Amino acid sequence: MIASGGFDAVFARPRAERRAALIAYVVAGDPDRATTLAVIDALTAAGVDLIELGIPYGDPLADGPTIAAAAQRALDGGTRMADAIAIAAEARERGAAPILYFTYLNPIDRYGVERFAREAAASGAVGAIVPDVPLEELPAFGPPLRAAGLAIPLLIAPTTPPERAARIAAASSGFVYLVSRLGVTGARREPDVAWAASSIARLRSATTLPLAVGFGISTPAHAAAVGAVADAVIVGSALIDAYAGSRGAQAAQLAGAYARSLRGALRPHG
Amino acid sequence: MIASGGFDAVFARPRAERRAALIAYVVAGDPDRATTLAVIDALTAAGVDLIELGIPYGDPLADGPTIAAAAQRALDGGTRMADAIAIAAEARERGAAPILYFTYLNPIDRYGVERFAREAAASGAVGAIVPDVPLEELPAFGPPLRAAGLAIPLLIAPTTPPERAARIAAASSGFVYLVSRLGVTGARREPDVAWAASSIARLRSATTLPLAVGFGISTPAHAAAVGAVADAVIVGSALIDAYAGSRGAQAAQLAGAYARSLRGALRPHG
Amino acid sequence: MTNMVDSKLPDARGYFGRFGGVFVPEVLVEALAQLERATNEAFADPAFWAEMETLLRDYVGRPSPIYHAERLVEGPHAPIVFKREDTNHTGAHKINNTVGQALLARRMGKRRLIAETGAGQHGVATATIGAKLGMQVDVYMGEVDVERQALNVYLMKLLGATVHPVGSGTRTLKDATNEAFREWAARVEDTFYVIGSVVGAHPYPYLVREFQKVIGLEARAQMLERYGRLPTDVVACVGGGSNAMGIFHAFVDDPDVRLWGVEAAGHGLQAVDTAASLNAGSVGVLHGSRSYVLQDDEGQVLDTHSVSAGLDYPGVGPEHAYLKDSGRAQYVAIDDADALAAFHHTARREGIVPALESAHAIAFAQRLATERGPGGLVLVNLSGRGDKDVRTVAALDGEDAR
Amino acid sequence: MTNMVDSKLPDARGYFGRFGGVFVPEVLVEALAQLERATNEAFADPAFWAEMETLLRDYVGRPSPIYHAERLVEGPHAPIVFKREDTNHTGAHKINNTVGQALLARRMGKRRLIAETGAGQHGVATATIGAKLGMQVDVYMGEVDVERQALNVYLMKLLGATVHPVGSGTRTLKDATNEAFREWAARVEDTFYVIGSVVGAHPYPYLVREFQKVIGLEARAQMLERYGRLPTDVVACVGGGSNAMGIFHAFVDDPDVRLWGVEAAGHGLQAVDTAASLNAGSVGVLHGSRSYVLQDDEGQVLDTHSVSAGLDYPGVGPEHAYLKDSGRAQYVAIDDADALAAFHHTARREGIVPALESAHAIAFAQRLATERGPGGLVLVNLSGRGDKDVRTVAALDGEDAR
Ligand SMILES: Cc1ncc(COP(=O)(O)O)c(C=O)c1O
Ligand SMILES: Cc1ncc(COP(=O)(O)O)c(C=O)c1O
Repeated sequence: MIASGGFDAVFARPRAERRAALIAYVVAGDPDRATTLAVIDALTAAGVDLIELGIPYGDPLADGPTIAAAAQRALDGGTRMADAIAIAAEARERGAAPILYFTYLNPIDRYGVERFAREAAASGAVGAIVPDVPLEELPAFGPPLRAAGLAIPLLIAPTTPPERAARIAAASSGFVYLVSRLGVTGARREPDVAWAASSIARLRSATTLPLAVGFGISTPAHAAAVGAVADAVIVGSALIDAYAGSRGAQAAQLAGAYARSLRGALRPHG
Repeated sequence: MIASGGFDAVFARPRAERRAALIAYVVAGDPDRATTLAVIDALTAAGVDLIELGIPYGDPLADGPTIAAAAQRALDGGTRMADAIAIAAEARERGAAPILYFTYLNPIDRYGVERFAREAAASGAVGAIVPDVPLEELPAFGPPLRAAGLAIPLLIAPTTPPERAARIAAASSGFVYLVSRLGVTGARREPDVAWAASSIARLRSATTLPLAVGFGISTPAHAAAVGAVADAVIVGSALIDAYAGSRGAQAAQLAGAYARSLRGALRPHG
Repeated sequence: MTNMVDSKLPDARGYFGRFGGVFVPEVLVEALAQLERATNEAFADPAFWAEMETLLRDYVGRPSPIYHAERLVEGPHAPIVFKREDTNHTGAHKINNTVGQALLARRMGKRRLIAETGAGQHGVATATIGAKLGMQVDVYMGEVDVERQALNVYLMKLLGATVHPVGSGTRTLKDATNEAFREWAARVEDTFYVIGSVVGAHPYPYLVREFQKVIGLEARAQMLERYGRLPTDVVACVGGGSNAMGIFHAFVDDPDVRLWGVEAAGHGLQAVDTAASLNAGSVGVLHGSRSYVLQDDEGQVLDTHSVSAGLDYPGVGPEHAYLKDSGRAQYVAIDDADALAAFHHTARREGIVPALESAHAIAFAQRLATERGPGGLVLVNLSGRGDKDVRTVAALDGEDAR
Repeated sequence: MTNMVDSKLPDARGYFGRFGGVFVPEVLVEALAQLERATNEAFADPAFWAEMETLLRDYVGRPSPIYHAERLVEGPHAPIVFKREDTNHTGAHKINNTVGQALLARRMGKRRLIAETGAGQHGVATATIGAKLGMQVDVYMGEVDVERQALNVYLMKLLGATVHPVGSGTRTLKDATNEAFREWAARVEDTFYVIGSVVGAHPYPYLVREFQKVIGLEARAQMLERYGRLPTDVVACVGGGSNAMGIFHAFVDDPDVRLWGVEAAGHGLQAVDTAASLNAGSVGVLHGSRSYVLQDDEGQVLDTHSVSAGLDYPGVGPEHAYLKDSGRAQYVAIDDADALAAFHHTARREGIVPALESAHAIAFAQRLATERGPGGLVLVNLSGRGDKDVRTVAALDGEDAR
């Protein structure tokens, strides 16, 4: 088993630097294994604090066109569950930033939740986000992952009533994922920073977990604005767009440059 | 007024020759006025006893494809009611065989029944067949024609019950038209000679009028068989087929030759 | 209060006043007389009506509902109520009649049905009941219509019928009707001619009305039950006139109910291209009876035009001619453009795509409802659904709808 | 006597046994909870059902008849009775559900409806009620389906709806459903997602069943009235499963009535090209609930195939999964060839052109009726009419039916 250091390690450095963490989402195998590994290395070098590694799924209900297309590219390239886990393991071995899986219930279910938990933990990942498992279904789904030492960050949306948000925050592990606006992932629509700020303020009392904000963050300005209030900033579609169409070193270079632009916008908290 | 001699004149010669009369149907203006006149002359020369002159109508319910197409050719050539009557008048002036009109109720109705009766009589015609005016409608339709001296031969079909056939025979004038088989005019299906023979036998007691048989007669053999039992043989579609596609003298020659072949088959009664 | 007429007509000779009658070749006279006898016997036989009612209920899906079309007109207006013949099996009122005639045919021992068809609706309705009763069906259809209504041609084949393209005359409905008459003349013994509207020689205008009058009988009772009163106006499109007679008949003896027949003006009443026999035609004889006909001064029947195939016919049922001359019903005309507008409007505002035929009635009803104001109550016969017309409209709109 | 199940399900968490649930992104959880509350309130409100019943009667044309299909099978056999959902407005059972959901939407103050559609039937049914109630309608449809169902696309436009082609994934129904979920997530406040079958997250499988159960309630009463007894067997095709749940539900507590769901085997159950989720799939989560899914060993949803677009879906409603596992209902599959044969046979022998979906049910019912013998009584849900499929069948037959 590769030591993950767990979530504490993820937030140690940004906390020490009194800035928001940067979490970057890539799809395993998009468009191939080597590119994904090169991109992860580049993101790590660019100062990304946590890699969200998407295990490709053909029917990603929570994702917009960019991530859906990236997943399709990965599937078309033959990426299977075991390949995604192997990519994570290899990246960790090469010294990448901590890795958090992101996928849907069905691939995990079919793979076997216990088997997934075991292999995911063995790959050195810190946890898994499964966006179509809401709070109510967590008791049936979560225990094997938790038993394997994996965190399960849960999502809170603008539509989540405050009382429910508090319960989600309480049930979450690793961090709490605040969805910054309505809809699915995708860079085309802006995050609602004001809403994120007020939610964060409200949630502080409900949890000691870091509060991360994602969906729609695509510019350094977004990162700066969100980073000023949140403990972490999550970028996905915009990053994928940044290197889509290229491979290998070129992709890594594009991804790294883009990540650096966001990372540079994360200033120490006042 | 051109003297028509009426129907007595029509049957005088065949009666004298102890053979069935030959009645030949042509459409006025098919395909043009000159051809019709030439054909009528040729038919007269071939020994036809009565010309049935079709006044073209676009929706001839009692006619099959040959006569319907001939009527359409005449209409397409611009033949109107007055033209048809003028053809009859000119033919009579040139010494043609007696002429009997054949058309439908609607053109006569629209032209004015009284006007038609007057002009038809003036043209020297002996009468008119209007196949869509059955016995029941004759009282409303017939008087003006009769008053002008025109005969109205009525039709009896294989479907006509005997009692009704007797009433039709009684109401008919000029001759009684026995339809030799089911269906509409047309050479493609054979006449039912046996049925015609038995009907004729039955009708002899109901009328003193000549009994003519038509529909489907196309060969000298048909003419001979029907002529052996009937007072007249009517040929239409087969004659039109004989000269269709040609004009003027050529049409006249073809029509004449065809009529002669039938006329030759009408042997004196045993 | 409107002019009164005799709703018990036709008389014994098949006349509605001076209209109707039997103008056919002798070979068909006895067949029509037989049909008349069979019709009278059947109509007097409760078992006949019992079977008819069962088929109308289980097969056709009757009664058809009445429906308040609330969003059709803005501003103060009379409620517009649709009688929903579009919900019938095969999508129009036509099936009421073909079921009735097929039962008559079976009763008369005929195993073969023939029919004329224009757009194909009556052909499909005949093929339908023929399939159900296991009878042979031959449908006559003009070559032009075969070409432009390939879908209905295929539907008839699916239903086991044989479609015979007719190449004579204008190669459309009028000629298909001629051809069906001719075919009937050739095989009267084993063949029953199923006519698709209240046209043709007696007893057809009568018996078709009797099979279609269920529309008005149902609607009258439904209006009384729902609104506690009769409609002030009844509106129906008129091609041959069967859906209109079907809904009018039950109201003919209600003096305060105005009856409106809506013909297809095509490109306009003044234009050559129209199909409005009562508005633009003159008295004549077509297809066996006397009525109004679109004809020239020589009695030659004219080519007609309407965007709606089912109204594209140069004649009209003799009972309508009678109702027109007596003043009991009024006949107006709606042109292609207004009918198309009503088609679109009804789809968008009511979620009902009407047959183009019915759209003529709706177009007129919209105006009438405004004129009548809130005191009125306008009943419209929605004679059929417009699925069959979607391609035509799409083509006119330059849209693709293969 | 068959295995008993709990017809009062789903439970409070949306489960039918181990199937169902709510597996959606958090952004939709509250929308679903709201919908559940609104549904429960509406269902408890007699005024809601009164309006629903009026619309079902006047707009949809209910009750739909039952019909004895006498000529479908030769030799000794059980009578086959069709429940005629094909006579509904828009031609299928789908409208029962869209009317209900649109009323719920209006009650919830939502002015915009969205829907997914495959062949276009549910899209047309949603556009229809949206037009009637004056609501904006956006329909999501895979690019492949937009291309091959141009007629229904145009029909939706006619009805005022906007069709959004979906280019992701297989570009068919599954992806259109994903897209509709995404669109709902983006505009939950003003938008109501009208799901077309008993699939999706709770409360959809429940509320769609409640809107469709009118089919079985009517049919049960009609069978008792007409035959004095319940059917021995009830047969329905299963795509998502709404028409089947609609007719099954009223009979679930009748232990002697066997329930048969008929899936589309496509090219065969062993083939890759099938759409029979219950027969060839495995338990999984798709579109928000746990049920049977056609998926590979990695949980990736498979491409499906059926000649019938409405059955061409890799999932199935969770209540069917529950009925299957409990043994209360049995699920069989009919392949393309047999469905097409039943389509032709029903047209020729009964004069009814069934939807290709319904033809699957008929194909199975024909066999079952012979097996049961004269003592049986087989009720088949004729879920829709086949006009929409005529072009598909013509193309397969190499015929022209533009
Ligand atoms: C839906 C519909 N309405 C009306 C008509 C016109 O016929 P009629 O005037 O006989 O009702 C047709 C004829 O095909 C039709 O299909
Ligand atoms: C006529 C018809 N039957 C059945 C179906 C299948 O859906 P369900 O299984 O939800 O009834 C459809 C779907 O479009 C349909 O149009």
